[in-house]
Amino acid sequence: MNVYLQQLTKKFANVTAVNKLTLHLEDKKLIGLLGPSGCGKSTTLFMLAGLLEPTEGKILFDEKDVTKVETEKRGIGLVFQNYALYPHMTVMENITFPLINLKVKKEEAKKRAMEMAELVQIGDLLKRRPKELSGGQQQRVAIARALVKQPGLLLLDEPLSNLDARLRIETREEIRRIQKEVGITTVFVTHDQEEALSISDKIAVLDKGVLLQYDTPQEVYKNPANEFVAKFLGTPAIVMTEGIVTEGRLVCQGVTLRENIGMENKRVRIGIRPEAFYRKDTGFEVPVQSVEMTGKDLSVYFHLGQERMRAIFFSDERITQGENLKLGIKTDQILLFDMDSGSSLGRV
Amino acid sequence: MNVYLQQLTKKFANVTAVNKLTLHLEDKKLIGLLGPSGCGKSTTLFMLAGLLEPTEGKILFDEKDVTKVETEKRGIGLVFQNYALYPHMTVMENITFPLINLKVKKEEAKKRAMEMAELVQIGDLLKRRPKELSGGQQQRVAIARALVKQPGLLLLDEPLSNLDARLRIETREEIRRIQKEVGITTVFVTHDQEEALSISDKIAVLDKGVLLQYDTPQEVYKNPANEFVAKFLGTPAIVMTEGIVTEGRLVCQGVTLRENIGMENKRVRIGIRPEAFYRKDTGFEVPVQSVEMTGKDLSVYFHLGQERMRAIFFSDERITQGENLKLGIKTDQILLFDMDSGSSLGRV
Amino acid sequence: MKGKKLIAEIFIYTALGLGAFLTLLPFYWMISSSLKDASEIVKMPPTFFPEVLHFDNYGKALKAAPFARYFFNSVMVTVISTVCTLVTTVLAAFAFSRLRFPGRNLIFSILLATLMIPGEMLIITNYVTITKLGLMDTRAALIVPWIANVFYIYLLKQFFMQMPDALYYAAKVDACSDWRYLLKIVVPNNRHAISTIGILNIISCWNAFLWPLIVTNSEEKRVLSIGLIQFQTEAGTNYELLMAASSILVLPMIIMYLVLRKQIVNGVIGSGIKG
Amino acid sequence: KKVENTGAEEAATPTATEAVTPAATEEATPEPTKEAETIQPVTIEYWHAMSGGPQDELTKLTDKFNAENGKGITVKLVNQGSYDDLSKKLMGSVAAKTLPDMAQVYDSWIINYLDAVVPLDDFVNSDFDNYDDIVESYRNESKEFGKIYTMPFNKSIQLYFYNKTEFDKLGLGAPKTWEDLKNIGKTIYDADKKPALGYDDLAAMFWQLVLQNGSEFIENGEVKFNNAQGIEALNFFLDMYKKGYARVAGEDKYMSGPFGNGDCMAYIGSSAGLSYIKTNGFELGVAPLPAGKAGAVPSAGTNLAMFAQDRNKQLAVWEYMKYLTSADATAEWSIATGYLPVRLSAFQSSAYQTYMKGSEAAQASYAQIDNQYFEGAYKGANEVRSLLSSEVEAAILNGETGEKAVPDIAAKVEAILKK
Amino acid sequence: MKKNNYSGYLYILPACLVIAVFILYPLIKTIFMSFYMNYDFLNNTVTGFGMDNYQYLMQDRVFWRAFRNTLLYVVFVVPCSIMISLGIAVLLNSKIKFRGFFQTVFFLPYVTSIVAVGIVWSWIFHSKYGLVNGLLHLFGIQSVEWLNRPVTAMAALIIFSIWKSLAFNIIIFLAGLQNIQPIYYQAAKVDATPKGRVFLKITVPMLSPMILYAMVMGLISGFKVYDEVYALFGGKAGPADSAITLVYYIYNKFYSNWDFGVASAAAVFLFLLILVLTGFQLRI
Ligand SMILES: Nc1ncnc2c1ncn2[C@@H]1O[C@H](COP(=O)(O)OP(=O)(O)OP(=O)(O)O)[C@@H](O)[C@H]1O
Ligand SMILES: Nc1ncnc2c1ncn2[C@@H]1O[C@H](COP(=O)(O)OP(=O)(O)OP(=O)(O)O)[C@@H](O)[C@H]1O
Ligand SMILES: [Mg+2]
Ligand SMILES: [Mg+2]
Repeated sequence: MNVYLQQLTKKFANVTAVNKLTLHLEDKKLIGLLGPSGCGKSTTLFMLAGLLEPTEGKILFDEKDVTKVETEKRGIGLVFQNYALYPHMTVMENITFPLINLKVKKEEAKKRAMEMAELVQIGDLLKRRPKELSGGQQQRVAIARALVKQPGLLLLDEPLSNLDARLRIETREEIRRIQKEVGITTVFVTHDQEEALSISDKIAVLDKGVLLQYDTPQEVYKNPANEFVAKFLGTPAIVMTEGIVTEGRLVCQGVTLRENIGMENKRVRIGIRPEAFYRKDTGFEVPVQSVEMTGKDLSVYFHLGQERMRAIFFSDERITQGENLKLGIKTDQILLFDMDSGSSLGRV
Repeated sequence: MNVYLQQLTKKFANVTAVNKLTLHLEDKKLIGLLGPSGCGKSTTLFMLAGLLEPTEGKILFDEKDVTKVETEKRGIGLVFQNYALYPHMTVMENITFPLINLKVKKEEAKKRAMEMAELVQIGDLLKRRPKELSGGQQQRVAIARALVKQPGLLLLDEPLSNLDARLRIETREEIRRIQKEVGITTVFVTHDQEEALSISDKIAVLDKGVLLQYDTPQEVYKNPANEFVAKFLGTPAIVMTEGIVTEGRLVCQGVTLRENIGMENKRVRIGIRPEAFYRKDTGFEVPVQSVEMTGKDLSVYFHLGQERMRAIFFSDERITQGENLKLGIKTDQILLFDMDSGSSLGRV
Repeated sequence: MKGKKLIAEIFIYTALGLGAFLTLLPFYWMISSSLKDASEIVKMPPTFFPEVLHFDNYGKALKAAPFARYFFNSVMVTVISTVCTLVTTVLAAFAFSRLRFPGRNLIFSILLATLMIPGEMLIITNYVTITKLGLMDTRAALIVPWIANVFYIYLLKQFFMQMPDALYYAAKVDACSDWRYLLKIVVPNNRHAISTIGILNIISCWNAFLWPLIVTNSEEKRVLSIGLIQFQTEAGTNYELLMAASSILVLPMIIMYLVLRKQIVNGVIGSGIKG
Repeated sequence: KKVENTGAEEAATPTATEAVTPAATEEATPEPTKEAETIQPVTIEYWHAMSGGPQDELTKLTDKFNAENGKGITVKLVNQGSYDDLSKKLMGSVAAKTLPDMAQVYDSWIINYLDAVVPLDDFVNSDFDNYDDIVESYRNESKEFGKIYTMPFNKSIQLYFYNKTEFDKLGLGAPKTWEDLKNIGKTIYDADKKPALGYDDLAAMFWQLVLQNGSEFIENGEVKFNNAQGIEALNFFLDMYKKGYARVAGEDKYMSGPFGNGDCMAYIGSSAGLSYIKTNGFELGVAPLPAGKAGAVPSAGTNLAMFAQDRNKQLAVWEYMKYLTSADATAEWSIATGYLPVRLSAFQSSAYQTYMKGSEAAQASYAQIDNQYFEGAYKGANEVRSLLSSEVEAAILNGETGEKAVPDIAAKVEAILKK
Repeated sequence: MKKNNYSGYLYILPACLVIAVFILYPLIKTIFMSFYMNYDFLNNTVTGFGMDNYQYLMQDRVFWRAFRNTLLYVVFVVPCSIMISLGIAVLLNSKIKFRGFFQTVFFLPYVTSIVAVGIVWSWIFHSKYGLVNGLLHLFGIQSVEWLNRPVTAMAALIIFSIWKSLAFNIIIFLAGLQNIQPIYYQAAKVDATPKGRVFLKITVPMLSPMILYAMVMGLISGFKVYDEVYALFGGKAGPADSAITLVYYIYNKFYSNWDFGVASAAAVFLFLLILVLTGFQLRI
């Protein structure tokens, strides 16, 4: 199912939670809705679900305008940010509930619920009630409940936020697998850019209710439409600094980062991702201030002029504090942004 | 303050949530309590806070046995997994509440609350009530409230789980900075291994209420005590397979991974982290099955014999599907585990 | 679709309308009766509208007893009794819902058990008790026996128990004593429930009749509801005056109710807690 | 209705209140006081259950007494609600030993705490003006428990109320006999399809019919109505009821309602209920009760009992009791309230005579004063009475016959009496 | 956290003191009284203890009638009242016009005087001029002498009591309804739950503590019914005492008949009856 959001706007008393959002959610694709807390992700999702009425704009499911169609008739699955499990029902009853609403036979419903439960690894909790589950377990039940009826459009509101890292990755891969298998258009809300990058076919980045960029994960990561997107994606975060283009040279803090770039003279914002640095004997030399190991990655902090920067290496790289490091920046991995608007000026 | 947990045990009706936990939380250190959902992290924290009474065992604050001391008298700060903000109070009132309990003067309390609020970036929300805040904003208020009184021991129960990725990293660094500045012993519960690895001085890994390993992040990552820890830490996850040691050679799926290892002949579990692979012309050759880009990382999937494996490179590495890749495994980065107990047999 | 909705709406409004009619009827009856004359009031079939409006019934009713003094007493007794009741109720409900002490459940069960005894059995024994306490014909006698109410304690305890544990824990961690937690967290968060209980108490206190009559002898101590005895005798009742006096009695309650309705109805159970 | 309210007691001020001038009657001369003990100024408390008009009148009389007794006696009136309320309060006071100095009581109450009541024999013998002037049946009631425990106060009697307009139209007069009742019932039923007999109090109905039929009802703790006369008496009403000549108050609670409304053409009820009869477009007729083989008219109403323990207070209470039962006071009281004077001389007083001329009810009451009886108090009296009410009503509603119902009722009453 | 917090006793002290003196003590006294033989209330003396009062009760037909009536009353009033008030509460909680008005109206009986209510209802049930029979006439049904016949008197009492208990239940349910988080209804919507099922599967279970509560309170007050009888029948227990209830019986025995022992025995019986039927329901 193709879903079209057209100029979708939602105003609350004094906040415009979603602002003229136009988006095409392509059939069978998994679309990540990414943005910081309060940017309007849940609001968008709720409008898709029909739980909130848009202030303006339209929602089309394929060609059908569903803006005024009731939730029950939209045939969607939804996983809530705060579970919304029925507290008085057992896990099994929670999961079979939507099926029985759809008049699926009891046995069949149970069978499908069991399968679903196995999938999210709660097979042994079927008789418990939500209260008797840990947060993570509750979230998994919610996922099972949303998926069990194989809906036409699946909406997930930060479905993984209460799972532990391991299970989070597993579950997101499961969601991905199921999504591909069932082939339903899916909207996946998250504020975790890594999550969004890893499972989405396309990512929509929102800020303050406005769509900043809508593209494949690669594109969004490599060619962020503006500074905000650049900063929001990637971990460790991109380092932003300022520089100046003079006569084709990009100079930052006295160091020439690139030459021969086709751009008129002007001040620019420069973004360099930590992984863009590499050891290059002919590169600029900086003393290492501190080194931090986080699992597979090694963060190396140094100053470029006044600016504190971070480079990242695999953690088997032998770099120690105080050492002088010669660094280069990989081709096409310096991002340039307009000083005023913050919008992208391309990569060099 | 040094905190000692001695044989700490907590049994609920039919679950042993924490099982004979002995742990020394060193003075001024930030200790990460890491483990999957339901492993007993919150339970441990609640016992430290005095909110749950241990079934057995003791808790010492420095030399003082506080096992039976009341929460109010323990002088601790605690951030709850589910906020626990006072719903009828404004943000400001929430933050000043502990100070006023401690008889800090109103003005002083307000000043400190303001500082704290700025720190967690909610300076403009001080007049709102919890209901009027997004989940993330609520969590930040909770953090401010716990920190404001500069407690002797700070307990954080997944304090960042509802923050978006960007803010999560910023806030954890803030927590880290404050923790160092104030110099309080801090326990930080998380199920996010990356979070634990990045900010902890030491990490305690729990599973099913049992302490599996307690060490620095590097150690835990590099020398996991057993298979569970190895699997739980690191993202993307370590790949586990089986192999055999014959006459000093480690063979897996017909490929000799190492030679001359000082180990008697036996079957072993083998763990290889995705980043341990590197391009090595003299290495074994595998065809690339698929390639996945997630931000800075490039996941490359291939088969080693029957076993599906993943190697990880920086995303500027040019590897395409179908290509034949020659790989080696970095020294000392093959982890071996006992087939039965799963406990570590060292690295090769 | 539309038709179904219309039918549903017709059903809803008919049901509510009928219910509302039946509910309002006694009120209307009371007021319209209070404006009839003595012969019209016993007429069958009853007249729905008074033939002539006899507002003088109110004057007559008011003259039958020192209503001003009664009114003052009623207000005083009601206010003091309600404040005391709220205090004892809040304290006890808090202890039973949150504090753990040996025998808690037993004590609470015993309290609950007292709900099962018909109040009619208590009057004489309490009368003797009040006399022995030397409280006969004092305002204290009107107040003291009623300042603890198991039913309210039970009700409020249910509300208190809905507060998440985490709030209590947070307060503990914030070095907040039980007492302060009660004052600063529990009470504000349950203010709707508490005021509801207060209102229930005000109403029952205001309308209480038999007990105030029995433990007072002097006009100076008597309350408004006792004024009603002026119009009822064994041989018959002066309905028009009784209804006029009843209207006077009920009026302050209705006004209070109308003013506080939002308070009572909206989010009685501290709905903010879960947020 | 509770048992105590046999007679109904309270009437609002009669419509045409005459300015009662306490005309000096021949008896006005104060008793030549004997070597009486002197009374110290004192306040005595009097608990009553009078409200409305009677309360006003009581207050008036008492104010007068307080102002004029010349002995410094102040009577404090305390209204204790209904008879039920008063009874409860007295019950509690007995237990708490905080009885008032005097109160309005029924014999059926004080039988439970006779010890607490001060017998009045000495007072009557030494300091009372012509005790024999008190209506005989009231004297008998006062002496019911051997000694004089009470003085009569607000006394009522049952009367026959009828729709005079309708009766005149059909050429009917007030009934003298049961036969008349039947004829009236038939005539009216044939004409209007409406009943012409009802009783406010079914227990009293059965009791009086049995007495009128020449049998005793209960005597010395024994059932006397379980005989042919008793059966006949009950059958009389049951027959009337079955034919539609008679009805019960039922949902209307008091017969005065349907009667005033024209739904029933006559009924038998207390004189105290007179003021509640609001006739709806017809003229009210009042007559004495018809008689059977004998005349028997139930009387009701409370008496005054003394509880004061202090001698001085006792004397004061007695002064007040004397005052209330004095010819002047009881006449004034009766004129104002519709209750009956307790003294024969009060009936003869010019004020009352004047009043009686204008009051058919007072005439009818006076006419049957010698046929008055009171039911008497004994252990279990209240229970017997409530049993009678409900059993008689059940017999009526279930269409039973006297032959079946009477032995049944008798057995149950006996069981209570035996307890 | 301390296992025991002895300050709890201080918190419950004021309430317990009052309750002990004014409820518990009379209760205990009542229990004793029920075993007294030849109790002299005046002087507070007894000649002995025994089961006489209970034996009397067991063979008293009126007592059994009262017992039967009370059971009948409870069996009808409690469930009907709960169902009707639940329905009204749900309607009041939905998006309807004049919601505020309706809410106001339905709570009003809470402040009405029982006298007025009783009088109006006895008029509503009047065989000749009453509203109910008027309605029945519309449907061609013959007049029923509601208050004059034993069977229908009980029915009238039940109807009246249901009406009277609605306000309290509506308040309780409305409060409960407003406490159900909207997210559950959203989830149910997403799960395409039919309206009826939402009511049965979400609303009712989520309200179940309230329903249980209303039930228990209904049972307790139902077993103690007295005022309603008194008000509806104007001071008696229906035609030929056919609508007598246990408390009415107790009241009569106590205040009219001075039969303290029997009254106490009946009160103890009632007490135990309620305790058994409801005590265990009240979750602590
Ligand atoms: N019912 C409401 N009334 C008023 N404002 C609201 C309401 N719901 C949301 N908002 C506001 O709208 C904005 C967007 O909220 P939304 O819940 O969509 O954010 P979100 O992106 O889901 O955030 P989070 O990641 O914290 O869940 C926020 O500023 C929020 O405060
Ligand atoms: N009050 C309780 N009664 C019974 N079992 C409980 C209770 N609290 C926790 N448990 C159980 O104890 C175990 C540990 O729970 P705990 O809350 O400490 O887990 P956790 O590590 O904090 O998990 P999560 O990451 O999901 O918060 C779980 O199996 C849980 O079901
Ligand atoms: Mg959200
Ligand atoms: Mg936890």
